[in-house]
Amino acid sequence: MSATHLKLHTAPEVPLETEVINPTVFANLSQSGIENLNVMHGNDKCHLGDFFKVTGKGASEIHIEGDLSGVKLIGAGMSEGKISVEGDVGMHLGVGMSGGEIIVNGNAGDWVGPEMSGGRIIIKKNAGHMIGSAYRGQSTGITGGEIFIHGNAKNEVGSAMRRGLIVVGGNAGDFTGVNMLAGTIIVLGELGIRTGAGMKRGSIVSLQDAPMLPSFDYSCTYHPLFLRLYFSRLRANGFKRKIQDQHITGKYKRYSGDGIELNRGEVLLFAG
Amino acid sequence: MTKEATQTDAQVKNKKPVSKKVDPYEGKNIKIVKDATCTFCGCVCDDMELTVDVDEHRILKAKKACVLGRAWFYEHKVDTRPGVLIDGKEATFQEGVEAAAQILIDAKFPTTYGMSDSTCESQRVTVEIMDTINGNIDTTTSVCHGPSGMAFQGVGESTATLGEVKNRADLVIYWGGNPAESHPRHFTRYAVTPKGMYIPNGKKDRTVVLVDVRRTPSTPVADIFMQVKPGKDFEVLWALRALVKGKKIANDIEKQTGVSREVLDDLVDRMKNCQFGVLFFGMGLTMTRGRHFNSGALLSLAADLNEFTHFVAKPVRGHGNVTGADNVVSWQTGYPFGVNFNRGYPRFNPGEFTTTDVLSRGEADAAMIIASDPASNFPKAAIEHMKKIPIISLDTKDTVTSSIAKVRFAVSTYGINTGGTVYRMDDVPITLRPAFESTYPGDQEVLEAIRDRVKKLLSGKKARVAA
Amino acid sequence: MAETMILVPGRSQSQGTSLNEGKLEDEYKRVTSTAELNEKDMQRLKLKDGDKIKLKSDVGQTVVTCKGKKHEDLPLGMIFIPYGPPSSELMASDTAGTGMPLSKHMEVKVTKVK
Amino acid sequence: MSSELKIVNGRVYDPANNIDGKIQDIFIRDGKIVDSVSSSATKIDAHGMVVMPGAVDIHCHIAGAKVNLARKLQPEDHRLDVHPKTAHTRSGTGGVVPSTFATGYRYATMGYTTAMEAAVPPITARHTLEELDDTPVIDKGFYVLLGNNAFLLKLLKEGRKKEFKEAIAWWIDSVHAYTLKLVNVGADELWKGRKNANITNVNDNIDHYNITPTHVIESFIEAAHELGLPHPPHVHCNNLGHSGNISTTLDTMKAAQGRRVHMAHIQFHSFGGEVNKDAVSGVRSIIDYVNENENITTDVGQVMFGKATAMTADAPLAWMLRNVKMNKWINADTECESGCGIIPFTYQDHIYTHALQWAMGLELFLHSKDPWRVLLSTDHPNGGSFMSYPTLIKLLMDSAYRKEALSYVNQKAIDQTSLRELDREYTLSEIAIITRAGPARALGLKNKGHLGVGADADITIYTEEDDKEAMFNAPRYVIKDGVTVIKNHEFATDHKGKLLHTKPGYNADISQEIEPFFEDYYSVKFNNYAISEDYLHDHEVIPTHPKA
Repeated sequence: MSATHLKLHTAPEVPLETEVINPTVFANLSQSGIENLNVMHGNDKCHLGDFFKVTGKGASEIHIEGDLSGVKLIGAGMSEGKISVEGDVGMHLGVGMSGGEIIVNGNAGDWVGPEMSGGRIIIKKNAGHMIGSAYRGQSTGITGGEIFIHGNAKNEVGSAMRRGLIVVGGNAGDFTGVNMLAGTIIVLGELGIRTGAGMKRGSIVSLQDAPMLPSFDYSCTYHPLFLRLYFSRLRANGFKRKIQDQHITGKYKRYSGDGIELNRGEVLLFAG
Repeated sequence: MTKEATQTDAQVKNKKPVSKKVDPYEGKNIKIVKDATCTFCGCVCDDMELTVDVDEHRILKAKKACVLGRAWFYEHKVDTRPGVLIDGKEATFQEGVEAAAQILIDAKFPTTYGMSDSTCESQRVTVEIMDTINGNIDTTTSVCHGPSGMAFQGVGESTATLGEVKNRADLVIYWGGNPAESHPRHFTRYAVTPKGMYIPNGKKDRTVVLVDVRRTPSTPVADIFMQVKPGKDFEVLWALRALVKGKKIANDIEKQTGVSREVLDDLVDRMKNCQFGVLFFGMGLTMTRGRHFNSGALLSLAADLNEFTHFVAKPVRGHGNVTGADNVVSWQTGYPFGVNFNRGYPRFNPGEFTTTDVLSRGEADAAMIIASDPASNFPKAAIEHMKKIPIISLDTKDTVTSSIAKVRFAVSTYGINTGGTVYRMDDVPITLRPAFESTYPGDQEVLEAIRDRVKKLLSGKKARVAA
Repeated sequence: MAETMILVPGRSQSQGTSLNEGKLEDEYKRVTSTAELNEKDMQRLKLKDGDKIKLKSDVGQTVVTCKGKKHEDLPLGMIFIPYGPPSSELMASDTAGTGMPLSKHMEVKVTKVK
Repeated sequence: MSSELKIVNGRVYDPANNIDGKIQDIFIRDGKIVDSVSSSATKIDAHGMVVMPGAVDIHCHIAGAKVNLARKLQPEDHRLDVHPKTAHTRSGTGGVVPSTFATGYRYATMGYTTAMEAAVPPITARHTLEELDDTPVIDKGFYVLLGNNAFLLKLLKEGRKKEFKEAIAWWIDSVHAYTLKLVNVGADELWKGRKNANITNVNDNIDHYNITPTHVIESFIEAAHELGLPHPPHVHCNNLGHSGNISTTLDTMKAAQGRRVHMAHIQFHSFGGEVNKDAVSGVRSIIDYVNENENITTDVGQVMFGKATAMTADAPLAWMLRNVKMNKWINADTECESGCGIIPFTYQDHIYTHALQWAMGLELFLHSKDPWRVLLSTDHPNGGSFMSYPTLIKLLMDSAYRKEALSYVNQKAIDQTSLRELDREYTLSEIAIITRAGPARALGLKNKGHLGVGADADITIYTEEDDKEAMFNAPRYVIKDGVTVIKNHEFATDHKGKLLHTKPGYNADISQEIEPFFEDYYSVKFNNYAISEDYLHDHEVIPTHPKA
């Protein structure tokens, strides 16, 4: 499969905004056409070629190399194709994504995949705050798609999410699944505090015990069958080491909540 | 001046003729400023009576001022430091303006911060400068009640002006704040002791509750003191919300939070059955783990309580005009703080465009700091970055920030030397009555000069338009 | 021997009045580098008023003067200090997507400075 | 230096001067319309274009404390509708509650040159003035909320009508308002003082005051009449949004006793049916009354489908809406003066009540017999954004389009109305009346809403098109005070409009009555309350004509 390669040759001095790195935008563009795409370097209008060396051809896959931790909005609005990154990426990766796949072999900044409705984002190392979450003021977060973080994620994973799947291989920060409307969040490591605050529906699963808010009600310890399906899929997607057989066959404590809201959400904590 | 204002001034004079007894200020050129406004804290008390020594350029007496207000009025006197420093060397006003303008237009990610000790008139000019150069703008709100502003965007707010609290509130709750030391007249002028329309006996007609992690000088004012384990405010607020809604809560609530079920039930009972309740809250909520969710829990609790009675909530805002900064930035950009114009239109994202972040991450390549001192109270990483980039500072006194500034303007003090408008913590706009003239320009004057120079430099091909 | 305690910086009246005199003046520096501890914690750590202690967080450290507070006024394990440069030294810069660093609830290690 | 402009060959619609589509030239000198200009005047060739006076919005919410709260509340709405700067204009954000700059510029791009902010509590008037100063291009004024003012109610309770009138004048003058506004009279005291209760019957006594809302409304209308304000009180009736509220609305109109009154956003007050049951259209009884009584002017308050924001001094109403969806909600009490409620809202065409309201608004327009008194508004942003005016104009001018639109909405709602039988199409002249000449006349703005000699040179020039939505959406030229602000659809310069206010005369002794009340019950000093005139930027006093 053909791919366009971007290699960072000049590190940005201030944040660089590159929503043009998107297979649909690259389609039918020549190399120089790609180099001439507009990017914002702070308040300075520049071209992609000012920062990246462009080689290769074809738009269905974009491969990027370099320390992109100061580069924002990669894959914004992406609906098809694939972006793979060797290195760290900055904020707003895959914002508004509706299809395709982004793989980052490195760390990601805050706001991975906000407003996502489809597609998949995979981060091989750690990610920042607000993964798959709503922007401020919005009452609805992501409405579909999958986000897989292999390392740790920070606060507010999946805030206000309505549909979709978020998996964190390591630990999650505070307020995981806050104000969640529906959907599934699986944290293979530890949860922070105040998990599921204000959640209406949806499931939050963790392989570790966690402190629960006073408005969550312990209901039972049981073996949730549906987790088998999720876990076997996750094992096939790079989370094999973290998910042991006992997690698949074992029991989980079920808390229902948030009592302040509809009380139709659940938090499942592995109980052995 | 309007007809009736003149009239009222005349009446006041007629009622209270100048005393002819012993004059402690004999021989001095004395001016009395009535109904002046103290702009030190967010209380913005507008009932000051200032005795001003016109020749000496200082305030000798500030009647009705609290201990903070007196320090504010007495300590802002005439200064001898140079008006403008560039790289620590004295320079002319024009040279300062030129240097500042150059810094701003050369930068790719210029940011500005502060503005809470500044008039709305100055704040409007500041936003205009950043709009002109496609910069980034943030105010001290982001490290004050910024999280409350974010909570507000999520859940809204039931609120009231302070006069309504004075007239009606029979249950007054302070959460995570210490007004006795930070806003000394909050109790006496607005919320606890004053008599109001339906509170004829003042404090006797109110129940005062204080919630904090420690006893403070504010504690004695309270009828009920509820001590919460540090970092457990959210859990307590969440438990209260559940109880107000008649839902059950965990049995180990006392172990979790340090507050017993009995105390919670009693408070819920009082909140649901009062006539007009108010929850004031401070930075004990916004600056601790949970931040905006802590404020949001409190705002939601107040909203929930409206199912049973009338209930309002209000952040106790810090600096004199931090509320004005929120208002000005909001009406000009649509967002209250943390606004970025890089693309020729405002964007908002706390954590991305807020000052702590753009400095700590090393993103801003120039900064204009107006009437605040981030170099002394920001996280270390932010301060380190400030030392690497050109800083323009405008301040009434030397600070750590002004000492590292490339271009430093000494400016006069709002409310003491300059007029204008400020907004009290409850969004009520209040006018200023300056006491004496300073030898330094007001920040508005400096900012307007910078704006005009920036516009001039950018006219023509350098103009920054939307991208 | 370091002990972990919770540092709560806040406003105080003397901090408010002294900052009007000027932030580069001695009084402001004195006020913002005086930490209050529960007197029982002080006894246990063999500290008396005026002793210097070192506070260390994940990001920095600072030396301040300590002052005892009555047991009922300040919980065990808590240190109060007026905002200022010493408290900034200990503050982490992550704002968790809010713009607000955690400035009122910091875990610090406390050791007596000889 | 005098600047001259002439607009030639345009098809002019100037109903106030009985000009209905005549090809005629317009001459402008120094911001005013004149009868001739010199040969060196700048020329705009308006061949194939329609020339109208700049439009006037008689009732909208665009500036001040509550608007700014609603702005701050909705970052999600701004983010999706940015307003980039241009070489001449400032940036901002749009959405249903735009930033001040975006508000001014966007009104201009709709061909509007004047807009009136309809509800300002006096204690926050200074804030409103600051925002209006940052609202470019248009002229503007505001109506001050006095209907729940504790001091004024106290005077009425004591039967002191003379002092009541003086105090009203003091308040208008002190804050530089245009006229007064009454909202859900009497309800604030119940809302704040009786655990969120509301007035349900305008003939019940208000707590603590022993007077009825009807009496209060009647007294305000009488006082405004005697003060000779150019525009009568704007009345937001009690029971807004409640089924069966037509009886309240009729009682309120009758309370005017033949004196001039403006009924605000009357669509919201035209529900038939029974209280607490499904609403039906009660438009006929309301519009018949309006048609027959020339003392009444009204704006429709049309509901448009899509995003809106309820922002009102009627706090109980916002609370009612809040309890429908439990989303974010603002309540803001203003001491001694007002209440306020804000709630983001979306009107959806498949929902019965929303479709009914949409249809009721159209019914009001289509049954109106006097376009001079039934004026266009969406009560922006309560019924929808002012940006939807072109769509509304098309609904009124194009019955085929309207009938098609009818077929997409909740049919049960349409069944409750007479809309299917109505074939009326508004003419361009009638549109010019309900958007320009009518509001200007109702406001008593003699220099606006027409193109006669002496009028302000506020002019909109549209390319004539069959699609009236497209036509009204993008004027080719907008001229404000004789300055061509928009030229070939683009901003050619920035412009600052002015504040329009009144200065009713009064006996200065009244301030001695008011001051002690302030000391007791307000939290600001009396001396700092009135706004001095030198604080105002560009402004114009519109004369009053007091009755002897």
